Parts: sequence; structure tokens; C-alpha cells
Amino acid sequence: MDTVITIASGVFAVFGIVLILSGGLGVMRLPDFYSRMHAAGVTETLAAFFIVLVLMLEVGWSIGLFKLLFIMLFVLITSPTASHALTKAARHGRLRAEGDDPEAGSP
Amino acid sequence: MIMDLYNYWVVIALMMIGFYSVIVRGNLVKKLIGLNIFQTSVFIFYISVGKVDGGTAPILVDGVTLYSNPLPHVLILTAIVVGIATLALALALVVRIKDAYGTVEEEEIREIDEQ
Amino acid sequence: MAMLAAIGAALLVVMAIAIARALVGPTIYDRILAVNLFGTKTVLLIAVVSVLAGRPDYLDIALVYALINFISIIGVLRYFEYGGEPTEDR
Amino acid sequence: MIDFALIVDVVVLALLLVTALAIARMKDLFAIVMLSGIYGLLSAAFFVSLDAVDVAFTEAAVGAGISPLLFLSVLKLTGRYENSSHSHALFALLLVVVTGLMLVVGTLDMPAFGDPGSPASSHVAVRYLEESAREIDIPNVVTSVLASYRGYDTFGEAVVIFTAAVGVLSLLGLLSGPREGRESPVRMADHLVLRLISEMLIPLILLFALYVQFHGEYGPGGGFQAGVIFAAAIILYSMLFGLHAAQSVARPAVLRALAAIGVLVYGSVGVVSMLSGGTFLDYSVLSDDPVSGQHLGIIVIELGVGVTVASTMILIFFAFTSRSDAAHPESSR
Repeated sequence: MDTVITIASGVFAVFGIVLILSGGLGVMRLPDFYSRMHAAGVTETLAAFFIVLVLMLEVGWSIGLFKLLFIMLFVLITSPTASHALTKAARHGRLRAEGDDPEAGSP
Repeated sequence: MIMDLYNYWVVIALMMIGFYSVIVRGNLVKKLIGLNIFQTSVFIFYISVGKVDGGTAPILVDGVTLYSNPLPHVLILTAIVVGIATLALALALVVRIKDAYGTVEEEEIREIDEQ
Repeated sequence: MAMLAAIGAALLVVMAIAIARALVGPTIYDRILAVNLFGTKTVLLIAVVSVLAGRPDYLDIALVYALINFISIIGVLRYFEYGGEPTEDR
Repeated sequence: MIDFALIVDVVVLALLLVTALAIARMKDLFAIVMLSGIYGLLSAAFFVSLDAVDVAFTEAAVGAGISPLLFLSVLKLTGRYENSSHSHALFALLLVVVTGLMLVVGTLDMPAFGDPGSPASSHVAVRYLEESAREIDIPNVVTSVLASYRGYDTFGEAVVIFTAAVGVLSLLGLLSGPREGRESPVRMADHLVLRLISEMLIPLILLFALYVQFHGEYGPGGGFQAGVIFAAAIILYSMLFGLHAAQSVARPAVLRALAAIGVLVYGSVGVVSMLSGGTFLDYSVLSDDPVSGQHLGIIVIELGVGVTVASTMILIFFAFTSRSDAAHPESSR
């Protein structure tokens, strides 16, 4: 049982690290705001999920598990909401994505 | 040696950055942000002083004997809340200065005063 | 344990990237995105530190961070939706 | 293996330095406020890595939450860009460098970072850690020092916060929010998702504030932190549903009374303990058993602090936003 948990948390940790670094890379390298938003928003929620999962496996059956569960729920609810609101605000603010036709009118 | 004093040196650098912003920048809001950096550097200094190697947070649990120093934590905890209260007061003064002079740039305020 | 430290290190790297993005901009939305990204990474970092230190009490702080991060992002958005400020950097 | 907490310490301090330098160099005040939010989060992460959990709690709520919001509402009134020339910049740089170097020379005599035998950690702090379990019997030593051993200080802080609120209100006044009908901010109302999520979250935040208030003896938390979190929930409400709606929930008249009542409750605990034969703020006489007297006193004064902090923060926020909304009437249609 213990080995199963160790292997599982190792796999989740690798997922988490890969996702988080790719999100970071995207935020650093992608050309315009919307694609950076995409990198941050899409990879980060899943990365957060995996990382908290690893932590949950680490603490085991205790009060910490419930607190981590709360944190996970909270991040999974608020983070996409904030991303959504931010992207919407950017669209309202007439911010164009790279490759948008400036003559095509406002989005 | 470097690690022993690293925290204090960063604190000094932060403090001087804040100090510089306060004396050089003419914009009153910017001055307050500089003051904020200065203030946070003091917080960091106190907390660094209170850290004890191998210690843990001063919330007593069974089986742990070494804790970090709780006294700086208490002082800084209250200082943070007082800091935000005084910051609010300063910002209120800035808003009133803007009302009275139409600007928050120190130079322009001085010119208006001299007229 | 080494696994958690690796996660923590990855978090620190992404935090540094977020700061770089907040410095470079170029639009204000990039800066807000950076702050949001930084906030979630801090939440996770504190959770990792908490588990590494073996003190589940610290997790309360991570929760507060998640909360405050959300509130401040909304506050920032409100500033722009109300003030009619130019959104491109000058 | 190198200690992970040490790595966090070094990296976070370096990032703080970078952020502070950027703040000092930039001219776009909005970007600066964004960075100062990051600065607040960073310093709070630093506090966690150095075991100062109660401090991190407060700094998270204040440094990363409330103070950027206050700065933003002031920016709305004073303008986003700084346009001054730097007067005496070279002289100032010289002054700053010299002062900094003198301070660095001063640190050479400081005890090493983390030294358990440093003067700061070897006198009264040891006594607090060793005796508080017997004298006060609550696990969180920070709370027992804050509320009992140094109760005078904390009383002073509560009074300072109250005075600051009085000052802000007398400087800015408190205009009531826009009337019904033209109240709901049009564009914020478009954010259906935000509103739904926030409606769900606000009760949870309030509940969490109560948990922090009453769990402060056992874990990180207490009156200051709970007050700020409670205020943050009301601030979230007022940002999404308009100042008018928020003021009909948290009435300014009630808040003004509560801010005073909180300080008064704190002070009266001191008076009651004097009347019971002890000294000012000596809670041991409040009950037959000194330890349960301490518990009683701490719970009551933490409540007083929480009430004062929450109502002060909400009032200050109301005062600033009512100003900036009045200055931008087109925005609150």
C-alpha cells in the first residue's frame, strides 16, 4: 500500500512540476496577452490540483487533509473565475490579440 | 559569514531603496509607497532577528522544544495593522492636498505656495 | 521529502517568472495576470512549506492567501472598469 | 541536503529586492501598485518560512489585499502617472549609499542569523516560551504575549487604529453611496460569473473570519487577522454590488459605533480587573482560577480588537471609495 502511495505521489509530483513549469514558460515566452493567459490559466489549475494532491498524500489522514481539500477547492473555484474576469476585462478594454485584424472592428 | 548576515544586508538594501524613493520622488503617492517599502524592511529585520535555527512557529505542540522567538512576531503583528491605519491617514491627507492644490507633485505644490 | 522540495523549487522559478512578467508588462492586463499567477503560486508554496515543516496550522495562511488574492484581483479589475483609464502603457 | 527553508529564505529575499528596485524605478503608479501587491505576498511568504505565521497571516491580508486597494482608489483621484523631475537625485543617492554602508558596518556586530543564543532570544522571550504554558495555558504563545503579557501595547495599538479611522473620516467625510436605481455599476454587473462566485464565497469568508477570531488561541490567528478578513469580505461585497448596497448591509453609523465599542470593551476589561483587585489588564483576577481568568480576558479583548479592526477597515475603505466614486460619477451609473 505504501509503495503504491509513494509511486502515485511521485507521478503526480512530476505532472505538477511539468505543468507548472510549462505554464511559467508560456507566460514568459508567448507573444500576446491572450495566449499568455491561456498558458497561465489552463496549466496552472491542473498543476495546482496535482501539487495539492501530492501534499494530501504526504500528510495522510489528518486535519491537514481537510485543510488541503479546502485550499484545492478554493483555488479551483477562484482561479478560473479570476482568469475569466481578467480576460473579459481585456476584451472590453479593446486589447487585441496578435494577428487580429485591426480593421475588423472591435471584438 | 555571508549567510549569517545575508538577511540583514537585504533588509538594509530594501530600507535604502525605500528611503531613496521617499527623498527623491516628488509624487506624494510614490513617496508613500517608498515609505511602505521602508516599513516592510523593518518588519523583515525584526522577524529575521526572531528566527532560531531548528526552531518552529511559536505555537506549542507536544514533542517540540525549540521555538522561534515570539516577541518580534507580536511587535510586528501589531505594527502591520497600525501601519495600514497610518497609511490610510496619509492617503487621506494626499487626497485632500489634491483637492486643495489640484496636484500631488511636490514641486508644483511648492510653486503654488510661493505665489 | 526531496519530491516536495523539487515542487517548491519549481514554484519559486515560476514566481520569479511572474515577477519578470509584472516588470515587463507590456499591457496592464499582463501585470494583473502576473499578480494573479504569483498569488496562486504563493498559496502552493506556503502549503508545501507547511507540509515540509510538519505543521498543518500553516495551511490556514494558504487559505487566506487564496482568498485575498481573489479579492485584490477583483479590486484591480474594478479600477479599470470604472475609471475609464487608458489600458495601454504610455 | 541543504535545508529547503533556507533556499526559500534566500530566493524570496532576492525577489523582494528585485521587486523593490523595480518599484523605485518605475513611473507608472498603477504598475507600481501591482508590484507592491506582489511585494506584500512575497514578504508574507518570507514570514512563513521564518516561522512567523501570525505575522504572515496579517501581512497577507493587509500588504497584499487592503493596502493595494487603498492605493488604487487614491490613484483614481490623483492620476496614474508620476511626472516630476528628480531633484537632487545624485545627492540623494550619495546620502542613501553612505547611510546604507554605515548600517552594513553596523551589522558586522550583529549575532548570526538564526543564532539561538542571540540577545533577542535569550531574555524575556525564553520566559514567555517556558512559562506561558503554565501561566496562561494556550498553545499560541504569540496570542498570549499579544493579549496578556503585552496587553498594554495592544491596547495602545487598538487606540491608534481607532484614532486613524477618526482622522480619515474627518479628512474625507463619508458620502453615502449613489441612490437606488443608478446604483448598480453597469459594467461590474456584466460579470455574472464573478457575482455568482462571490455570492457563494462571501458567507464562507465571513465564517472563516469567525474561525480565525476564535481559533486564535490554538493556531495562527486572532483579533487583528480576523478583523481584516471580515473587512475584506465586506469590501468584496461593496466592489461587486456597489457602495450603496454595501452600506445598507454594514451601516456606517453602526460601524462608527462598533469601532468605538471595540476599544471600549478592551478598556473595560482593564477597568474590571482593577475593580476586582488586580492591576490594569491583569486578567488573572477575573475568575476564581487565574488560568481561566486569563482565558476569559484574552477572548474578550481579542473580540474587542477584532470588532475595532473590522469596522475601522470597512469605514476607511468606504471613505476612500465614496470619494473616488463621487469624482467619477459616470462610472457609477
